[in-house]
Amino acid sequence: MKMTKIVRSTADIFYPFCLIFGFYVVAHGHLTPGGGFQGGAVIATGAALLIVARAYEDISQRIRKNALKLCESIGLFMFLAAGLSGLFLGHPFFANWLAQAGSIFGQPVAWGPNPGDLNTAGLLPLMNIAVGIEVLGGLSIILLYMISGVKEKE
Amino acid sequence: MSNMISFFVTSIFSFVVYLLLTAGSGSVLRLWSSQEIMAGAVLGLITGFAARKFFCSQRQSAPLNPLRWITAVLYVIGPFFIEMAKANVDVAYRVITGRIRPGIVRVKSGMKTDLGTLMLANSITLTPGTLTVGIDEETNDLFVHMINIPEGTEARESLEAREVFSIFNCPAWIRRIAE
Amino acid sequence: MTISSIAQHLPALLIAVPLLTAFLTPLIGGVNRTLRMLWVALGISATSAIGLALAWKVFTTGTVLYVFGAAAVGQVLPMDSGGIPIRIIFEVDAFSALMIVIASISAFAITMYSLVSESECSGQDGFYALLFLLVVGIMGMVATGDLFNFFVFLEISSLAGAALVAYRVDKGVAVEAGLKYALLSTLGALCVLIAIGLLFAQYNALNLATLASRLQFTTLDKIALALLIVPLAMKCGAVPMHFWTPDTYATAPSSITALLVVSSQASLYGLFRVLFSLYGHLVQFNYATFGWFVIILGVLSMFVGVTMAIPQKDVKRLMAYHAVSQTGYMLLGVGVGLAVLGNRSALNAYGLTAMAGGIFHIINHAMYKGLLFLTAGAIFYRTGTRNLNKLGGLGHTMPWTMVFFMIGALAIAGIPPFNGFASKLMIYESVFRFSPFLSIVAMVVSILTLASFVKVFHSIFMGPRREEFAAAREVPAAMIFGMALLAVVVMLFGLFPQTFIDGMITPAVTALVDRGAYISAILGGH
Amino acid sequence: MILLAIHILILLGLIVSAGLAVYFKDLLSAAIALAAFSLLLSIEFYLLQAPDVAIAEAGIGAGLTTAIFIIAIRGTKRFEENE
Amino acid sequence: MLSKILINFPLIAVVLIAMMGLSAMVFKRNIVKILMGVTILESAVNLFLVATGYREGGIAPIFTNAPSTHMVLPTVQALTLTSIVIGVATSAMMLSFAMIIYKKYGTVDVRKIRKLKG
Amino acid sequence: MDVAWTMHTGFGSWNPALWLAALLIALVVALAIRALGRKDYRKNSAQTKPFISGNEEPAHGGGHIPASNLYWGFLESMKAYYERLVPLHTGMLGDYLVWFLGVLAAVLVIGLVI
Amino acid sequence: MILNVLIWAALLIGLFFNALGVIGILRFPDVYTRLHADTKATTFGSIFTSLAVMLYGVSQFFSTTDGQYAALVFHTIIAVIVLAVTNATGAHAIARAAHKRGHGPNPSVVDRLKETSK
Amino acid sequence: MTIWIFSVLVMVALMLLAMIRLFKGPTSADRVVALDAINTLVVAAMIVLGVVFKQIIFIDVAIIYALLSFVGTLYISKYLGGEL
Amino acid sequence: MRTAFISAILLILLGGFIYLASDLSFGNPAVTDMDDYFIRHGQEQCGANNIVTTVVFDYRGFDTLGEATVLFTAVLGVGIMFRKLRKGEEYEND
Repeated sequence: MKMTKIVRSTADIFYPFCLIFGFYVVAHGHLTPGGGFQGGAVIATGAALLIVARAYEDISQRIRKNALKLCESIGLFMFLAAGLSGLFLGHPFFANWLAQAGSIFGQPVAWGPNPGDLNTAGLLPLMNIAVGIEVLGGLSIILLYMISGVKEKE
Repeated sequence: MSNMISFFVTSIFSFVVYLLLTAGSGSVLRLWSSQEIMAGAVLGLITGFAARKFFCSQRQSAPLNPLRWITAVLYVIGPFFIEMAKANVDVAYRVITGRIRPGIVRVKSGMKTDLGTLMLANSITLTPGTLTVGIDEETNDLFVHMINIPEGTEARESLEAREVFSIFNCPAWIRRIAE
Repeated sequence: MTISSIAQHLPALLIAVPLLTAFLTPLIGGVNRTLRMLWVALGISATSAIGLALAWKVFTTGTVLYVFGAAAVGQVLPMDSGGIPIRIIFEVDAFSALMIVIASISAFAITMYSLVSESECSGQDGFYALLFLLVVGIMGMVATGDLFNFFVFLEISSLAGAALVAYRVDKGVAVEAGLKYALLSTLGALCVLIAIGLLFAQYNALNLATLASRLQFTTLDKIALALLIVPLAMKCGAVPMHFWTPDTYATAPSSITALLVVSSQASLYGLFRVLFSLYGHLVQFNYATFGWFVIILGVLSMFVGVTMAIPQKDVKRLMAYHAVSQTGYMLLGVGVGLAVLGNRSALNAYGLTAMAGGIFHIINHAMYKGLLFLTAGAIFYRTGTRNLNKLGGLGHTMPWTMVFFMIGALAIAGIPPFNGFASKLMIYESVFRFSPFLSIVAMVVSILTLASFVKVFHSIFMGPRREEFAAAREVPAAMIFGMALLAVVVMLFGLFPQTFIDGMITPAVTALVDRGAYISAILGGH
Repeated sequence: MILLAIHILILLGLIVSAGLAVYFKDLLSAAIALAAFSLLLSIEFYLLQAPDVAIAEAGIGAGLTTAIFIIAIRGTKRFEENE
Repeated sequence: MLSKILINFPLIAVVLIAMMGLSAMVFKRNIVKILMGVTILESAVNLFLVATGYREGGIAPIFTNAPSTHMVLPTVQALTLTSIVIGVATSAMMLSFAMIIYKKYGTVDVRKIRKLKG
Repeated sequence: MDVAWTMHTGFGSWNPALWLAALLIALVVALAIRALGRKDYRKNSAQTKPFISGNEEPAHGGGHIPASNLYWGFLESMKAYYERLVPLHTGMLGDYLVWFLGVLAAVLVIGLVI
Repeated sequence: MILNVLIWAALLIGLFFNALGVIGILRFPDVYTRLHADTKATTFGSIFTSLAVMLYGVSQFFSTTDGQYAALVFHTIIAVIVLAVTNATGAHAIARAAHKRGHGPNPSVVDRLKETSK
Repeated sequence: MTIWIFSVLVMVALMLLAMIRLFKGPTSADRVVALDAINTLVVAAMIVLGVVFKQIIFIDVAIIYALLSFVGTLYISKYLGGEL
Repeated sequence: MRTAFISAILLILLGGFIYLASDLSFGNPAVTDMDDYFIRHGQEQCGANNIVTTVVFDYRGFDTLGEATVLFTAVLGVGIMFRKLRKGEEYEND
């Protein structure tokens, strides 16, 4: 059953807020506290907010399980590919070969609470993004599955 | 078409929030770096795509008008804050003396949109001795728990929203912002 | 990517290839069934090939090190770190390579088998992905040289194992077993994590070799030792903590049970690694105490396991108790080696042989117990029951299964010329020099094993045809292939034992006993 | 010194809320106590200068774990049986 | 002695919390309650890991202000992150097991969930 | 013999090839003995009919002994042992945890005392 | 100087209202009145402590012209907004749940919601 | 400067006081109220602690906290209202 | 009887762990060479200000892969639990 209009409106307003805040945490993982896991968890909590505010039948139509599964697999694949990418260039597995490489990526980073240089640190932001995608898919699909287990019992 | 509008509204909202979050990172306007603005634009578009069905679900054009945003800010730091301070003094008085006369009354909201109802409900919850307990989904009437019902009020079928607030006409402000 | 560069990155590929297969299986399985089968077969072939190639490299050229994320391949210690390893290092020595061989062969046979045996169930994408994750967990546990990494892979194998145990929901019984397994594994893993925290707080290192070189054996280290060995002994099914074993092995799909045996042996690997490479050869380390601890665990496991097996009615539950009992042999053999580790002459006289017997038994047990579980699965596949009282007369219709079962049963009972006999002989003879009583117990257990398998053979295959199993016929070719592979390995190990002992077992024993070499492979010097 | 006092107070709160989570027979109350435990644990991480861990504990411990437990209580039953 | 307890109070609190988790696991009979015990135990272990890496007066290992090397140890925080995610994954899986068990058996009492015995 | 066939245990040796040879010889002897059997054996006659204690075999596999009856004597003689051991396997999750923690406590005590 | 006094005042007011809120939670007779204390007093107190932080940030921003203090102010504003909205909505959700559960307001002089839901 | 850390101390003490209601609360709803109060206090304490430690970025934790514990409260109240 | 036995076990564990807790010294780790390396070189080698992130994704990135895999495993496990079973897929053990 859905909750009241007040809760639903709040959830609707906070859902993009959760998303953008999660993206902020993921994108600044190498500069400020946070990273892929934390940001993914924030975004997944946004999904949890939607799930709790609406009825299951409504939400299962709007959020597709298959899309989330795809998110998860793609995120993991990206993470693994980022690790494996060094192999083709003669570096070991998980070598951060892009750091300090000099071109668009890999400039040295400045001090400061938020220096604003998102493209430093080589592979780390890419890995952060990959893990963020994976975690948001994984955690929200766990919630969806468990709620479906409750609902389909009756 | 309305789909596009809600998409852009959500994106702009996200972009503003992102800029607030990343303030103090660089030299544009002494606050932002160019990279942050670019990343914010991209992430705002993504968020707009993902959340467009939720943020502006009922085709309301209220958030589009920048004047309303300014009114909202004024409302929050002006009437709302004073009401809230008064509410807290009231609650403090009740906490210390323990003199309460609680009950749940029906309040006619007169709001038509969800956003207005939300703002009114939250304003009521945060202001004098009142707490929104329930809502009538069709008429948007609120059921409000009051910590101190004035004598004689409990016999009335429903109250006007204006009567819940003491000094300012908050419902009018909200109507100006959200409808 | 040339051949030589692939050879350089074998330890990384050992984890990456099955992981890649697992990650993409849900995507590919959504497309087409046949495509998924091909993908799974391809993935397991590549994984096994990489595992065997890595083991070959280790057995021919010595310990292989792989540093994840180093600036250059082969740079173990960074220049400016003051001689300490700061990254995760895979240290694959001969003992690890032996375990990798076991895992590769078993995983290959089991996956081929399960391509057919699980084809009737729903949710196969998850099944195959979890199968690969279990393989990843096992491979990572045996290959890693980093304590926290070991914990992570322990969790992967535990969780994947628990999910697979509960795969056939079976009116909740399998889920019950899965819950038990998951909860005990979690508790054990948390104990391991506390031990890691203790060691890290004192020595600020996670690398096994660095920790070993810095260990002082303070009281905190003793607590850490207890917190490390008890969970690992629990995970390998030693007796006072073996209760999860029959529940889990009995209800899991048969192919998974065969892989869970390997997974529990990976825990056994961890136990030996902690006892020998991390704590062994310390001056204050009391070999006799911990040696006898392992020996007592082993003897209890042997005896209780086999006696509990005899009255069982469920064929897989019976085999599970035998798995407990056979684990006792390994613990006994290696425990005798540990007990005399400080005594050079006794070690050379019989300790090394006992350890060789114990370690040879690991690989033998994985092969024949896997074979037995696969035959049990084949019987279940055709008849739909595991109850010995209901079965009978299947020898008429399932001759190949009968032959494979017979090979496995004779091997587990220690009948020559199968492989069980070779390792058991080594254990008997060397343990007799240590303590005749233990040796006699081991022989009695072997006899009881034979007795209980006679019962199983009689109940399943002997007797006239039964009406209710008239439709039962021989299982499909892929399942026969999986069983035949393991049977061939069993025969090979039994017929040419010395080749394998010289090539694989003795280097493994040397790697296990020689703690200095393990440390100096990473830190250099010594 | 005041920092140490804060530490000790929060740890006392942690112990009390863990005890409450174990003590309550009503599983919903236990879940609430668990959420409070998670909250206090997060501020303890914060005090120990681990903001990354505090964020992770906040997101996963307070939000999602509570949700998962509540769903599981809904899927089973709310009260522990007595002896 | 008292000063030692005061200084080491976080660690002693960790031990007490862990014991509460363990006692919930051992004495309680409801599976969900047992899993709450597991969660408490996991949290205690996480707190222990972070506490071992704390340095008196150290700052968080993030370079925000002027460079300083007196930071708390970063490795344990990384380990704890890993451990938290593993914990939530384990809890979610075991709770879904508990839900299925309730569906099939009609009870979540561990003394009644014993079809596998002997 | 070839070295690959011989296993040295440190105290003696074991040779599967020799054992196989012995097995072959035994097989040959067995076949020889079989060849000395009666020549008037016929298939599908009363000669091949199985009898149990002088009675005809019951139909439909009724003569097949169920597994649980097979080691009745053994179980009966070890009754005292089994009556102690089997109840320990209660199947209860709490007991499993208690056993684990008990062994942990025991090892802790042993390790700290010695 | 004046800013310092303001900061002190804001902090003390915030603490006072926080304390009142908690005392109200302990003293009031039923769920709804406790929610009054919770949502109003505690939120108001937190707003005032955050206001102190904002004042501090503003004063530092104008004295040092360091961009990070702007970040401090903005982040605190966002935290306060989020806190206020979530607290109000959460209070509503709790009150409604308690009412649906059947915990009527006690003591009360009138209960219109109960009359309509019948 | 000690005023900041002192106010944190007061807030933590208030959290412990609120825990009394968590313990006593006759109904689950009362406990949720106490949880909500603790949650608000934690957020306030985190914001102030950000100033104490002179770490601006620590405020992020407070935002995430205010955002996410709300979800927990909603789940609890949804279950309590019998709507989950 | 059972309760007393379990309590004894828990008390022994409590004693051991209390000893453990009082033997370590909080706030003053004895050896810190590995972490000092991370703090000194983490920023210049990886170009990230957050040392925890460098440890999580660079120095110990392989652990993180394992962690992500654990989450994937749990998702698969939960998915397998709540899948729709075919008819006749369940057997009763006896």
